[in-house]
Amino acid sequence: MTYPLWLIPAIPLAGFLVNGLVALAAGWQRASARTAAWREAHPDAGHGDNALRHGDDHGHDDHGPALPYWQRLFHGVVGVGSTGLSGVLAFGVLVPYVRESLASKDGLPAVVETAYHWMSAGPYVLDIAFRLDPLSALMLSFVTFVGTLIHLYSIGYMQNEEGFGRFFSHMNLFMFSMLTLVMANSLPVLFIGWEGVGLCSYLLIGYYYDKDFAVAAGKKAFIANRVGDFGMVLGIFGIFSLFGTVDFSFVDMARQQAVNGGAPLSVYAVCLLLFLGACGKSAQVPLYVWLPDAMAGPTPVSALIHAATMVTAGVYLVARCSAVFVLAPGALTVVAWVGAGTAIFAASIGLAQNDIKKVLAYSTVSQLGYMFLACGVGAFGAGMFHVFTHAFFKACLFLGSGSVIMAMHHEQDMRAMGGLKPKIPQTYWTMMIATVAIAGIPPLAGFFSKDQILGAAFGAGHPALFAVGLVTAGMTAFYMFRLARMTFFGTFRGSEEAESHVHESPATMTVPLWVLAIGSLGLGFLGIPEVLGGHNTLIEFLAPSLAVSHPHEVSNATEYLLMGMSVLVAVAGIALALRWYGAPGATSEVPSVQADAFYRKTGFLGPVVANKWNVDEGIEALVLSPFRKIGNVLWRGFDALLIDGVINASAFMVELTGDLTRFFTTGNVRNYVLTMTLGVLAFTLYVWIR
Amino acid sequence: MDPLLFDALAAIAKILFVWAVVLAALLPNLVLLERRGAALIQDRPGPNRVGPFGLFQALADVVKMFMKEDMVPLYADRLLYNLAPLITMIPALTTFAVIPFGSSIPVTIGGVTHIIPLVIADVNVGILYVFALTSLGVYGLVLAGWSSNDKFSLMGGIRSSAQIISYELAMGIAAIGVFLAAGSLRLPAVVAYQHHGTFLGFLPHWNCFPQLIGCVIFVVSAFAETNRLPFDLAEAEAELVAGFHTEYSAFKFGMFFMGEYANMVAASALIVTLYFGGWSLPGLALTGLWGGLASIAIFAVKTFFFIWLFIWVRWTLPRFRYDQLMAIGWKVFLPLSLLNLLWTGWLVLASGGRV
Amino acid sequence: MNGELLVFAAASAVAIVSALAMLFQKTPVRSVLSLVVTFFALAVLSVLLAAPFIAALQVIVYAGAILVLFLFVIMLLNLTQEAAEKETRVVHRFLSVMGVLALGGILVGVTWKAGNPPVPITTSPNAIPVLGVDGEIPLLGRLLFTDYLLPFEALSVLLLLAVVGALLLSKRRFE
Amino acid sequence: MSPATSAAAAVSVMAVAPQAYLVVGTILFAIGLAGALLKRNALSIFLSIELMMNAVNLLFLAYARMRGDAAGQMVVFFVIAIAAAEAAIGLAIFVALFRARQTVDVDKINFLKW
Repeated sequence: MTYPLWLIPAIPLAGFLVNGLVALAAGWQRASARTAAWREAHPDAGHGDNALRHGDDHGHDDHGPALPYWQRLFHGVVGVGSTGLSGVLAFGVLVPYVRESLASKDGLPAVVETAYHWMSAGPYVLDIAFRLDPLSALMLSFVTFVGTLIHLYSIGYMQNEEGFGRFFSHMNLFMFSMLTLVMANSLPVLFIGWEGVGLCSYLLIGYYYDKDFAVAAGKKAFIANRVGDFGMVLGIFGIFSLFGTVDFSFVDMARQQAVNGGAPLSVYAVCLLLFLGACGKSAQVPLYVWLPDAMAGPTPVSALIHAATMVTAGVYLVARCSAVFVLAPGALTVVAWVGAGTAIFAASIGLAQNDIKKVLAYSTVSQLGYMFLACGVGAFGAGMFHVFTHAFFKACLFLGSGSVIMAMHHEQDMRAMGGLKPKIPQTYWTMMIATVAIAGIPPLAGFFSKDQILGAAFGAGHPALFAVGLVTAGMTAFYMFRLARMTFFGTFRGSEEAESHVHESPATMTVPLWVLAIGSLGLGFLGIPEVLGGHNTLIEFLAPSLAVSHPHEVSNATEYLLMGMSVLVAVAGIALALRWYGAPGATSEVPSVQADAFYRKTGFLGPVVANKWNVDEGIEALVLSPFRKIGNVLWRGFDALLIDGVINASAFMVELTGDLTRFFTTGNVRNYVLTMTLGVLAFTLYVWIR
Repeated sequence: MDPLLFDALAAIAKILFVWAVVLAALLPNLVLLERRGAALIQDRPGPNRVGPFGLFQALADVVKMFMKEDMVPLYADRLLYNLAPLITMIPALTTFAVIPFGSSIPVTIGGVTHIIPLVIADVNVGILYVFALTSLGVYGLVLAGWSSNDKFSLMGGIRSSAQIISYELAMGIAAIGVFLAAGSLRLPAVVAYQHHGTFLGFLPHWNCFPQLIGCVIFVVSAFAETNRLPFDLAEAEAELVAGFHTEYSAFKFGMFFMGEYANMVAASALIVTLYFGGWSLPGLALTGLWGGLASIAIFAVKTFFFIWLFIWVRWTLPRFRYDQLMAIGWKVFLPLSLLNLLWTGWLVLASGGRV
Repeated sequence: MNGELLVFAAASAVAIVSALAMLFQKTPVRSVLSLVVTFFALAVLSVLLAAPFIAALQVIVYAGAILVLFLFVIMLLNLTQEAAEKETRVVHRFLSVMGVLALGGILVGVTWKAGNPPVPITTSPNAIPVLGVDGEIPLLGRLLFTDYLLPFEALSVLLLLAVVGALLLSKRRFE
Repeated sequence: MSPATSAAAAVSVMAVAPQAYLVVGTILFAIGLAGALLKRNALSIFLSIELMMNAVNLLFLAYARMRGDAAGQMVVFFVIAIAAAEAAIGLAIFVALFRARQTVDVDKINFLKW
């Protein structure tokens, strides 16, 4: 059976081109029209149109005039249509594949479709090929599904933006890159998608390019990712030198090697390098700093790129290379501890954030940590399961927060919210479902995936990791319900004018919310563990793609105990949140940082956590500032003196030579001819005499 | 008989025959033809007093020209002034060397039959030879214009140099089509190519049909190359008195006069050869002695038609303005000739080398 | 056989004499005309060297076009005489004459000495065919569109550039 | 220039020593060089250069004949074509020069110097 796999990323690419070109042309026309209008209004103005560009300070909600209806319609139809079409196609491929795969005993072999002969070096040939196997099938399913929903949501959310077309073209480009990433059959092609999503992330974080903080956030994301990509590229080179190939056949080779036993030390290095790349993309300690700042982009971007899809690419990479990681158990331990550390660290910061999107951002970092924790203890399937469920409830949460933000007219501070429940009921209900899901309350999706991770950690003989995970679960429940309390319950704490404007979002936004909420509600049932009478279908399905992990069987009793503990901790976190934030003061003024319940009641931890453990300041002091000093020295001492000196000296020599010899240039052609003749004569004589 | 000697004798005989026809018989009488033709078109009798129907008028003109005083302007460059008429005349006459004026004639000497092809020299670069010589012809006009040391003459000389170079381009490119179709640069090969077969089943296999554009361009350019109306800008009596030959008189003037007609005859012969089947007629084999003679007659009739066309056009059309002349040459004829080349190339390609 | 020698001698003599005439003529028009004669003689020599196609090309392009263009420009600018003043740069003239004589002498000597004809290539695909009614022209045509296709195409671009350049240069006003 | 003549010249062993052609070409080259050095009229210098190019063409043809290799003729073909382009541009430059300076005497056109 052949699948038109290349079409799946190609359709969003076409959408990107169409949307981009139309947006470009329309934007150009609009800009020139505006310039003409401005010139008419300011006939005595000089040439500088700086005033035009920077004079009016657009607010978030006033970012240029909204596009005319038909243009929005066009961009929306192309954007959603291309993504949706790609999704329909993807599911058309997926459904039969999954059905057959589940029906067969050992699963289907991977389907590889070569689209283009890319390059060949000596005997080695590298194709642009796409792959369909259980792992990419899983990624494909939620990337296209969630992606389409978020595109749909964006039509409503972005309707008042002048950059509507630009936004959709970049979103489509992102879809193309992400699909390339997940369907790639080789690391270089995966890397194309990897860099593509990085680029789109940068472009979309910096969507409000006239805002300094957005530009800075974009650059931060880009640079932090470069650190990771450095490791990633070296990792790819390492894979090539280890296995002699960079397409995913090396996974099978690694699996074979695992049977034979023994792995050289270099495998550890390669694994750690690849993990460095994964850390950058998936915002793990210490490269997580960019993700919270990335919330500067529009909320659908945060939902799609910085919660559901792109940031899970690191987990995907580790899972994809799981066979290699298994060869290096020490590297896996590093992965596990980095994941666990990130999980608890980010969760702790999330406890005290007041910006609704920041809370969700730290939550995302924390959940990604969970996923790496799972991979680190060998439970790659559980990790991917969490990737899958997380995509739904976190996208739902982000979109819900977007709906809240829109209702609040771009107010993101939760301290200015409160009591929104009756005003935006649909947002409330969907968000609550997702909140319960992420908190790990059975039988919602988050419970199953999180529980499997915790169980695997315990079963793999890492009680410490299990403990960290458990505490993190409690913290997650706490900050999520803190968010819910501060946003939806109590009384409204913003101005009365703001209160009067609160409104429910349009259907293009609520429908995706509901779909995602239902997903958060029910998708956990794809992976009911056997102890609860299920078949763990999803993990079974994924098994052929992943390394043979050794599911350290724990007794049923232990398993029940673990589940009980995790639910208990979650309930405890919820209870604490409800208690502390149960009756927020009914003041109409925005409380200070110090007034926050968490801040007041946790002693010395409060200020530190509220200041995000001073990580940004630490990086500034320990990394950036020394680099700046070194740069200064190099600039003043090396570049300005030595390099410029050499260049200036050589230029001076040339000038001197020119000064001395310029008198040969008499301007008389006949002199030149004579000189030439005599020169030829001399040369001929030399040749003749020699 | 020694074959080399025989070849040499045959060549000399052919040269003598051609020059006799062209120089002695054709050229003087063409003047008469021109004058009678003009009269016909202008609805007047024309010269009809000397001899029957004015047939001796040509003789009278020649005698008059010899009798006139030969004047040389004081500040003229005497050498070039005297050379110029010759330079005009000679290329026109040597052009005939490569034009096949008949099929062939068998001659039997001492029991051995020699087939004498009726072309003076079958050069393998054929048409290039013709173009080389005609491109030399322009020197006559230019030098005449310059050496006379006369403003009108100089103007005529400058005009003719630019005009002839410009039209030579279109003419050459139009002619390439013919050789593309025939697959050879030799003029006998071109005629042989047109001799047999048909075009579209009912037309003669002449180049003028498939390459109509090229044919028209070539004919019009030939008018320009020979400085005939409507392209006689180099003499343009209304503007430049008499152009390049303002200062010439008597026999030297006669040389220019003859040169113009010789060029005309050569151009007509060339047009016939390239585009109208040369000495051939469709359906006639034209071999043997009588066939050879008939072919000469056919060639003569065809050539005569084009000579008449030259005269006809001269007395019918007004003269172009100079800028119009240049504009037509560069902006119309040159692109059209390229188009013709493209079309012919396609035709050759499509028909597998045989149009 | 002697006919060829005769033609060679005559053509060479004409070429050299008229080239010298070009050199010593004070009138540009006469210089051009002398050069026309030289080129014509050179064309005859080319025919002797079994290159009638090149010979025809030489006459058409050089004598028929380039030199006519020279004449046209000379007449347009009305350059009837060389500058009237006498040559003042005696050293230059002396050095020039010496240099030319020395270089010319050396070159003639070298070409005469080194001129032992190399063995003709007969097996090469580029070998000039001497038989057949069309002579070497089909070979040249084939070479032009195979081995020399790239220079040929480059040449067409060059000619186009020359047309554009000449147009631009001779425009009276730049607008 | 009858076919008999050219064919005879081509087929036969050359009656004239091929060096003779080379010498003629070299002499013409020297004459052209002298013209380029001694003439003061830009057009005459240009003419001399054309003569030099033709002299070289003759050498190429002679060598092509001696080696029986058509490559020499191809080179001459290209030289001729390039000469056409060069003449068009060169003469246009002279016309422009004359319009600007009312002279083409190279001794008077020496403003391109330090």
